[in-house]
Amino acid sequence: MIELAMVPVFLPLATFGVLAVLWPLRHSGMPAAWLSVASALASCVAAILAWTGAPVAGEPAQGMVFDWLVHDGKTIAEVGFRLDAISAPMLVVVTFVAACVQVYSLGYMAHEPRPALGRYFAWHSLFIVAMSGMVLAPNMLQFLACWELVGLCSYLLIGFYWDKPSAGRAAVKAVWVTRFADIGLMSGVVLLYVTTGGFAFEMTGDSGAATLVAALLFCGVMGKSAQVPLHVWLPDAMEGPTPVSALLHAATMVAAGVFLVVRAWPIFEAAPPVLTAMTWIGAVTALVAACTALVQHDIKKVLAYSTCSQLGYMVAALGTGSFFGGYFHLTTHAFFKALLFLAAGSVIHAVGTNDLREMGGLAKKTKLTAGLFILGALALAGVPPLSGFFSKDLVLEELLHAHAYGPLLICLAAAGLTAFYMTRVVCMAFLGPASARSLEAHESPPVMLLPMGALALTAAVAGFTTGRFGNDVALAPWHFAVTAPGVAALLLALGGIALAYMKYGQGKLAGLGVPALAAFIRSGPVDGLFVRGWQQGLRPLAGVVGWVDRYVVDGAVNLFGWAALVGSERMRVLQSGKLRDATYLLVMGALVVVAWGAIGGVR
Amino acid sequence: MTAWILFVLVAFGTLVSAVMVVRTADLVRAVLWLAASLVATAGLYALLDAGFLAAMQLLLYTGGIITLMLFAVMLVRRGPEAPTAGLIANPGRALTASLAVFGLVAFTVAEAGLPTEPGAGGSPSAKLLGQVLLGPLALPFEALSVLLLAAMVGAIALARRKDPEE
Amino acid sequence: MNGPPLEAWLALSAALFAVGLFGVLTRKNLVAILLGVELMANAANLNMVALGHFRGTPFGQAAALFSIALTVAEVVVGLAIVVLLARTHKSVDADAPSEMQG
Amino acid sequence: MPWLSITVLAPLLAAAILLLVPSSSRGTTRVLSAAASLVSLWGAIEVSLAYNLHEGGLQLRETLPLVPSLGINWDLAVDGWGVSLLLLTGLILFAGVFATWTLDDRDKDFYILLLTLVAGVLGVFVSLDLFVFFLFYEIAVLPMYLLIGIWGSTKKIEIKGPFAFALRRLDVGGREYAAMKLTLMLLIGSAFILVGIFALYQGGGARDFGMLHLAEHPLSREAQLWVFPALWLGFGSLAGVFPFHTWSPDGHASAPTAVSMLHAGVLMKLGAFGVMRVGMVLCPEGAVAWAPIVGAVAVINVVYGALGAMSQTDLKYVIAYSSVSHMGVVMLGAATLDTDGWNGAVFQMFAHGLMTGLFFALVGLVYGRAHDREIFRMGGFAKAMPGVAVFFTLAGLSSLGMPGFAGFIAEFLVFLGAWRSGNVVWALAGIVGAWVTAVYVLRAVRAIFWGEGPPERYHHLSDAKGTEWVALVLLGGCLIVFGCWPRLVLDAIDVGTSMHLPVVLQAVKPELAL
Repeated sequence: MIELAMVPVFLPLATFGVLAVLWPLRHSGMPAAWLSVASALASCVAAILAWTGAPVAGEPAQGMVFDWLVHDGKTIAEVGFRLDAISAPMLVVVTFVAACVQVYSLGYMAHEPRPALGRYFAWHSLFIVAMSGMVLAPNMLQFLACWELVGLCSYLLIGFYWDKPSAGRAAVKAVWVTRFADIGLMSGVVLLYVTTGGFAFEMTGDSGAATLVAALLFCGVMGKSAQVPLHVWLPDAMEGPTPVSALLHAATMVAAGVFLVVRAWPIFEAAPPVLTAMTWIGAVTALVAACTALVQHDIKKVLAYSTCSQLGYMVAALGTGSFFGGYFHLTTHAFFKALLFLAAGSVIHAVGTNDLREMGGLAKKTKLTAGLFILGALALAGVPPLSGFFSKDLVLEELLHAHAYGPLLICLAAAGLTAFYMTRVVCMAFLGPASARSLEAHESPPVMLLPMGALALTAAVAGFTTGRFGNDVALAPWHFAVTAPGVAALLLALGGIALAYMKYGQGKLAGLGVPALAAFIRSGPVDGLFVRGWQQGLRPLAGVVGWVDRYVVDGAVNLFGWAALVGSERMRVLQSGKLRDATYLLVMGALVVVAWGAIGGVR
Repeated sequence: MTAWILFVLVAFGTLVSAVMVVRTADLVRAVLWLAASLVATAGLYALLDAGFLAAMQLLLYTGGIITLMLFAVMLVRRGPEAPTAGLIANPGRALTASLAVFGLVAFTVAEAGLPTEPGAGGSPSAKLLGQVLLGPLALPFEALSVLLLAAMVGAIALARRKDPEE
Repeated sequence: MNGPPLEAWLALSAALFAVGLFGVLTRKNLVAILLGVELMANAANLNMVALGHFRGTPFGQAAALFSIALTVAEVVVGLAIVVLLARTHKSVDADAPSEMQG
Repeated sequence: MPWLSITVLAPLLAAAILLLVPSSSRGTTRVLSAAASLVSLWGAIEVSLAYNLHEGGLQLRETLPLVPSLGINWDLAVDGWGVSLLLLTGLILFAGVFATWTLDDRDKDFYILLLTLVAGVLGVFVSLDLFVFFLFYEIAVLPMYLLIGIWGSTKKIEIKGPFAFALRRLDVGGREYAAMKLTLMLLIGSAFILVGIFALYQGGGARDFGMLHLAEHPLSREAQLWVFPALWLGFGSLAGVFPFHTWSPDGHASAPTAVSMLHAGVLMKLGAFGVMRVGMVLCPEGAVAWAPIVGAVAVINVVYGALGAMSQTDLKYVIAYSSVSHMGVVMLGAATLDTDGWNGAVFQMFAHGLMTGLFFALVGLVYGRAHDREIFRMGGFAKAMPGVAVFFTLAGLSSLGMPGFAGFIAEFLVFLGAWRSGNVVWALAGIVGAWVTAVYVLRAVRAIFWGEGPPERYHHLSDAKGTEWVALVLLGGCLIVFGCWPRLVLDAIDVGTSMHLPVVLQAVKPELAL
């Protein structure tokens, strides 16, 4: 069983190795692409088989352990794989979405120059390796290592168009912000080792250390899963190609933070204060991101902020004390958000621009893309039959059970807003008058539509597979319709859709406070914080340190050199070669000696 | 009592001529003042009952060295340029040095508590000096002649004007 | 025989020596320096003779005699050098010859 | 087969033979130097294979009395640490020789000096006799003067700051200035070391210079309290300890490629190795009493070096400062007096050696083609030299501590050691230092390699050719191999640590007020 789970790690690793080393293959374009797609599909199949056979509870399947770090003869950390009820479903999600995106990329990236295409698919395979490695990590150290490797892949893939300066800056910004948060994560892992002597996911002993470790680990989560203050890198990450945004910055990578909490649940469970903090941070993120998404003109930026908002949902759900809601929302969100991104990709592919204002009336030209996009939007908004409704509702229910009323209200408001901005996008892009660009828009090739169809299927069906995620609570789907938060969420969603349709569909209802909100948000309060932090904080500090080192510490050293030079000039006078100076010195020397002898002698 | 007066007179003469040697700008006059000073010293030797030595002084010093000096001055005198001011930039330092030396010697002499009264046997006569020179000091005496010879040869070798064809 | 005591003689010779020293230090002309040296040598002789006289030993005078002979030799060689320098450096200034080579 | 002597003496022998080779025949010089470096590398590998990990301790011992009356003998032996650092030196030398394949002016002399320098380094890592240790230490330091003085490069530095008058008098930035400064500061350091060695020698009854003998007859506690700082500051000046690090930016910036590869890559490790092997092991009480200060200075080194690197716009200065920062991590690990800390410190020496070696090789290539080191004037080089761009990013990622590369393992172990030994602040400072490294490294990569295309004045850029690939592939490959399978070297290092650390720890007494 465990060998199946290892396929998603070693097969793409082999592909990456082959593509990296044999550059003629990499430069060959399509063959390299097909190799990578084949390995992605194979890993997906293997993951599904592993998932079906995964032990629901009890002893997790452990495999392929070789020790990595050694300490005084004993091994303290090893590399291995652990397949259990938590890692199996995540593996499926990762590999499935990755496979769909890779197939999609065949079409979307077709016009890229051949070496770039090879490079793109090589890094894609590396991403699957890193993500699977993290999902199957048996201990915290391997989790951290793969976590950083995932960050590396995001750096490489965001910066795929490295000749575009904005892409370069976005890639670097992503790494800076995530690694800034990883300071906390690494400290947490180190503290975990120091207190427990190992890197296991649970912490026996006093809860004080557990709270601290949990808090530190949560810092890492905030960075990678773009919680409010540290979410600034996500919108810029849209500089990468759309399939990358779909895979990394919508479905899998950003969910790594949430998965960390789920994976290390025993630690977080023993740290209630951290959990309450999570609910609040999650709720606030959900609301703020939803508002920001409302005013974006770039279709990918809207989806990016929407992901940010949904991540807030998941973190809030985890904060309630049971990881089931968060985890379930993570999987369903992965499916429909990936679908939305791919659909957005094919829209961009069709009209050649991201800007919503230049789109319109695409429904007629690209029926399938429009249909799939709308299906995804409805799933995201939480309309019943689709999976979004079930997972979002479960989150709200958990918030209610945990009596976290504040975050519950915020999340409900966010739910309404989500429906509102998704409908805005649908109206601006697909309905309404056709803009100049949409006239010559053309439907995307089947190789792009097929994966979108597969994702649409899962987005619709995922709601009913509640039974296999983390615990064996088999909740019947109809159970949700009757719960209070479920009904409230549904009403809000429908209201949001109606309002948005009226405003953007028919153009009535001007205002609604959106422009005021737009002005404030576009000023980028949080982003400005970071930019100022760099321009007024870190760079001048570095400048001062550099100046001090070059001219003060180094200056002091040169002072000795200067003193030597000047000193030697003074001494030169003594050997002027002039006769009389010499005699004078002779006399004075003799005088001193004689005086010393005389005075000494007499005494 | 007359010894004191004579001593003071001759001592004063010596000191004044010594100072004049140092102070006069013109070289020839300086040499002449030196001669005066040496003659005065010879007088002092006489006062110390060292008649033979006074004679030697007069003969060797004033006769030999002064004439040699005059020759040298004439030889090296370069055309009409005026005798450059003999004094150098910082006489102050030199003065302090000399006074310091004088003070030091005076201090040591005063402290040393030498026997003030002349020893027994008065001052040695020339005969006794001759016996000493050829007695215990015979070797240095002979060595002295070799030294004088060497000095002469050296001086000639140094100052000889090179023959053009060499 | 109550002439001036030994201290007076020694003080006189010290004074003479100091004047000679002053001469050596201040004069720019090489020959003048030699004059100064002469004075200092003379002072030393006086010192020796005075001591010899007060101690009643002939050695004082013998030493003085030797010293005179030495001074003669020294002046001879000194003047030879002065002449040589005058010829090579075209001047008798004490500060002219300050480089190592000729 | 006396492998140790062979490894150490091979470069010296080659240098001697090179003297006889006519300088006109470039071929033979290169072949001979490459052969010598190959022998050294092969020797290092043989030693690491022959070293039996279970037994541990000192092995492959070769002794030959040199001056019996003073107790000086040619006493080579290798412990866990020696094995890994020998391997590092072999790799860097091999890469260094190939990195200067294209050097043309006076290449014979260059190779002679380079080989002598490396022989010194190899000698230090394996010699047990303090006298011979110091002899090799000097052999390693002195050729630097000539290497930088003759083949170095000058750089205009504007004169300002409180000591401007002093800077005006010395032609700051010039290669003679850099060579002079580097050598003088290291020699001052070795003066301190000599004092320390003689103190130890006296303490051991002035009979034998051997480290084993001196370990059995340690100095009194009061003596150790001043001998250790002497050794620490002496070796520290080479390891770039804070106040004495200022030679590093100038020295490395002016040094030619292979020299800075070897210097930053291996020589700075000599200093840290000296502090640990001689300073801490032979003066345990001194080490324990001074550990907090060594750690505090190391923290300054890390953060100060990182910030210094960020403020630099000249590529070589950035890497030089980053070496200072990474050596700070090594000293931090050493100061923790903890198994993980020490393992991390020695592994960081190994990893950082590879990283800086690769970095300077790449900088040499970039400078060789673009003749410019100002980061922000360059741009878009990846189009013209993709290979160099890939390896530069690889070296950068390793230096910022990306897992899968050797850098992460080392820094992580050091932070573990620091936190476990109670100095939490050091660990946090180290982690923040790693983040700052990420900031300036990625900024440099983006500034130089990313962007539309090389500006017109760099039209003639070309990727690495032929032999230059050897250095890049070798070092880059090692970074990845030792990053994914650290046990290959970590086992040997761990054996070394478990041999030396107990000696220091049993000297742990309640620290007197210093």
